[in-house]
Amino acid sequence: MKNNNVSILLISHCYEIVSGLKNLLNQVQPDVNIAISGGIHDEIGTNAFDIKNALESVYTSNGVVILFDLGSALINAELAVEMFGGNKKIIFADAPLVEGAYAAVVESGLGNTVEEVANAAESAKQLQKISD
Amino acid sequence: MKNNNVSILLISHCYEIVSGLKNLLNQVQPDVNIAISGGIHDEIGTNAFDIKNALESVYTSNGVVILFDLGSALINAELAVEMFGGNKKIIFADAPLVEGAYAAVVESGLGNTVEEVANAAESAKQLQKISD
Amino acid sequence: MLFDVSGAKHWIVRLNQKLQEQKKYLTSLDQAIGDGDHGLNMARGFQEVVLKIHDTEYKDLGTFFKDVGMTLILKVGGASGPLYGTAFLKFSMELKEKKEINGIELGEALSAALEGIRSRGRAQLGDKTIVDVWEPVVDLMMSEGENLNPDELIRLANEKMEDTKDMEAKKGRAAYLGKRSIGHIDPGATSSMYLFEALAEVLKGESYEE
Amino acid sequence: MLFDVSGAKHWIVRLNQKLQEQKKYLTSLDQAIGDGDHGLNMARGFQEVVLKIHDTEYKDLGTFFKDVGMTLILKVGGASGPLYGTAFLKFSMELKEKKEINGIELGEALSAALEGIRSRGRAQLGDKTIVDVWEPVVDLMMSEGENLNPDELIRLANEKMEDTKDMEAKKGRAAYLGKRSIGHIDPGATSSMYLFEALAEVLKGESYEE
Ligand SMILES: Nc1ncnc2c1ncn2[C@@H]1O[C@H](COP(=O)(O)OP(=O)(O)O)[C@@H](O)[C@H]1O
Ligand SMILES: Nc1ncnc2c1ncn2[C@@H]1O[C@H](COP(=O)(O)OP(=O)(O)O)[C@@H](O)[C@H]1O
Ligand SMILES: [Mg+2]
Ligand SMILES: [Mg+2]
Ligand SMILES: [Mg+2]
Ligand SMILES: [Mg+2]
Repeated sequence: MKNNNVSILLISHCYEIVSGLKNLLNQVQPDVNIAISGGIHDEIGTNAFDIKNALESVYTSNGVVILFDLGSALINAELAVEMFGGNKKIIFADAPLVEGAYAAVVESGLGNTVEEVANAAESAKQLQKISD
Repeated sequence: MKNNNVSILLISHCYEIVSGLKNLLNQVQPDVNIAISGGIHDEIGTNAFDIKNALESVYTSNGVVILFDLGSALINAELAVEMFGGNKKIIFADAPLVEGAYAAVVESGLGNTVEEVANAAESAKQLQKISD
Repeated sequence: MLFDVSGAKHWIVRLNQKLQEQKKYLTSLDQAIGDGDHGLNMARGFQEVVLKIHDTEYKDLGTFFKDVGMTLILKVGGASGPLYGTAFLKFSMELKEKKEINGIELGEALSAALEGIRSRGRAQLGDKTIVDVWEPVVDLMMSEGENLNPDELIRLANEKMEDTKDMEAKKGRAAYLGKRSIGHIDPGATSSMYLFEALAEVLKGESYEE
Repeated sequence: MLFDVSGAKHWIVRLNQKLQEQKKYLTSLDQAIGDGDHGLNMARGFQEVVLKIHDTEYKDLGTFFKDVGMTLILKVGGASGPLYGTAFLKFSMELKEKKEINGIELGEALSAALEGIRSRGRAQLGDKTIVDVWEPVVDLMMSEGENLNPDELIRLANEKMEDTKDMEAKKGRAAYLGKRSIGHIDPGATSSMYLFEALAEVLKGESYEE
C-alpha cells in the first residue's frame, strides 16, 4: 500500500469505465490506492468474486469507500463484502460514480477518515455542474 | 441516423470512460444514437474540435443532450457548440455522467423530446442508489 | 412427498431445459424494460450449472445446491446472478448434510432462500421483481406443507407472474422507466415462474428425460 | 506606445520562455489544488504556438492572434486551453486587419479578451482563477491608456496573483477542495501573471532574444 490514505474501490458493469476513471483519478491524486472491478468474462456485468479480489487488493485498516454504477453492481458488491469477512471499515457511497469518485479521491488525498471520504463522495450529488 | 430519437453526446476527460459508457448504454437501448468525445492526443483532457465533430455526427432536428464529467469539459463543449453554429436543439444536462446518461438513453428510447431527455438526465441526481 | 439429490438434479435440469427454450422470450421481456440480457443470463448460468453438476456425485442436498448457487454467482453478471445465486446458497445452508427432505422442510428451506433474495436485493412485494413470484409461492408451500398440490403451485406462480404486468418497477433497471414499466411482465418474475414450474413437475413425479 | 506584429511575436516568445522555465513550478502549484498538469499544459500549448508562428509572416495583429488562440484550443486539453484560447480569439477579433495599435486600443482589446474568459468560464472576481489577475490588470490598462507604466503593471499582476492565496476556489478543479484550497496560489493566476509580465517587458522595449 502506498500510504495511510483511505482506499477507493470502483465498480462498473463495464471494465473500460472504471479503468478510464482510475486513470483520471490517478492524475489528480497519485497517492490514493484505487482498485477497480468491471465486467464479467469480458461482457457487461459484475462479478462478486472479482469485486472481492479488488477489495482485498486495497483494503487497509484505514478503510475503503466503494462506488458503483448501477444497482445490480451493489448486489454483487455486498455479496463480495460478505465473502471478504465482517467487521471491516468499508462504506458504500450513495454517490454518482465519476463525480463521487473524484470528490472521494480528493478527500482521501487530504488524509481524511473513511467516513469523511464517503461523505465527500455523497456530497457530489449536490454538485452544480453548470453554474448560472 | 438510426431513427427519430434524441441523440446523446457523452464527453469525458478520458476516452475509455465514454467508450465504455457507450457500450453499457448500447446494450440498454441500441436505437439511440450516442456520440462520444474524450481525451486529447491520447491524454487526459478534452478537445473542442473533437467534441464538435462528435456533435455533428449525431445531430438531428430531434436535438442532442450533452453530458460531461468535469467543468473543464463544459468549457470546451460550449466552445464546440458555438463553433457548430447557433439556434440548434442542444441541451447541456446538469447531471452525473454515468447515471444521467443511463436515464437519458432510456428516456430517448421512449421517443421523448430533447427537453424530457435532459430532464430525465438531471433527475438522476436525485436517484437513491442504495435503498434503506 | 420426499425430495432427494436425484429429485434436485431433475429439478435443475428441467429448469435449464425451460430456460434454453424460453431464452428468446425472456430476452424480449428484458428488452422492453431492462437491458435485454435476462434470457442470455439465465440460459448461460443454468447451462454452466448443469455442466457442473453433471459429472459430480453429490452425497447430500447441501453440497449439491451450494454448487448451483456458486456457479450462478460466478457466471451470471446481471442482478439475477447474485440473487438466484444467493437464493440457492441460503437454500443449501438449510439442507446441510440432508440426504432427503419432506414437503415441510422443502418449504422452510425455500423460505430461507427467499429471505436471502430479500436481504440481498431489498425488494418488497409489488416492486415488480422475482420476489413477486417467490413470496406467494413460498407462502403456499409453507402453509400446505405435505399437502401441497403441485398443480396449484404452477397455477399460482403463473398468476403472480402475470400480476407483475400491472406493477410499476421499484427495483432493478426497470425502475428507470418509472410508470412506463407498467404493462410489461417482469423478466425475473417469469424465470422464477419457470423455476417453480420445474419444481412442481418434479414433485408430481413427472419422468426425468435428460 | 505602439504595439505591432513584431511586438506581438516578441510577447508570445517571451511568455513561452517563462512558461518553459516555470513548467515545474506551475505543475507543483496545480498538484496542490488541481491535477498537476498546468505547467505541462501551458508549456506544451505555447511551444506549439511558437512553432506555429515562427515560420509564418503575419500581415496584421488579427491573423497573428487568431493562430495563437486556435493553437491553444487545439493543443491544450485542460481548462486553460479553451480559456486562454478564447481570450486570444476575442483579442484577435478586436484587432482585425490592425497592423499596429496604441496603448488605448491594446487595453480595449484585452478587455474583450477578458470578456471572453468570463463568459466562457463564468468565473467572478474572487473565485481564485485567472480572472483574479486579468480583471485588475485590464482595468489598470484601460484607465492608464497611453500613460501606462509597465513596471506598475508587473507589480499589480504579481500582487493580484499573490492575493489568490487567501481565496477559496469556486471554479475549476480546485473548487473540489472547498476551504482547503485556501493557502495555495492559483496556478492559472500565476501563468496569467507571466503573460502580463512578458507583455510589460515588451512594452518597456526590452530586447528580443529568441
Ligand atoms: N433488487 C432486486 N431484487 C429482486 N429482484 C431483482 C432486483 N433487481 C432486479 N431484479 C430482478 O432481476 C431481473 C433482471 O435480471 P437480469 O436481466 O438478469 O439482470 P440485469 O437487470 O442486471 O441485466 C428483473 O426482471 C427483476 O425480476
Ligand atoms: N471556470 C474557470 N474560469 C476561469 N479560470 C478557470 C476556470 N476553471 C479553471 N480555471 C483556471 O485554470 C487553471 C487550471 O488550468 P489547467 O490545470 O491547465 O486545467 P485543468 O484544471 O483542466 O487541469 C486554474 O488554476 C484556474 O486559474
Ligand atoms: Mg437484464
Ligand atoms: Mg444486464
Ligand atoms: Mg490542471
Ligand atoms: Mg487537467
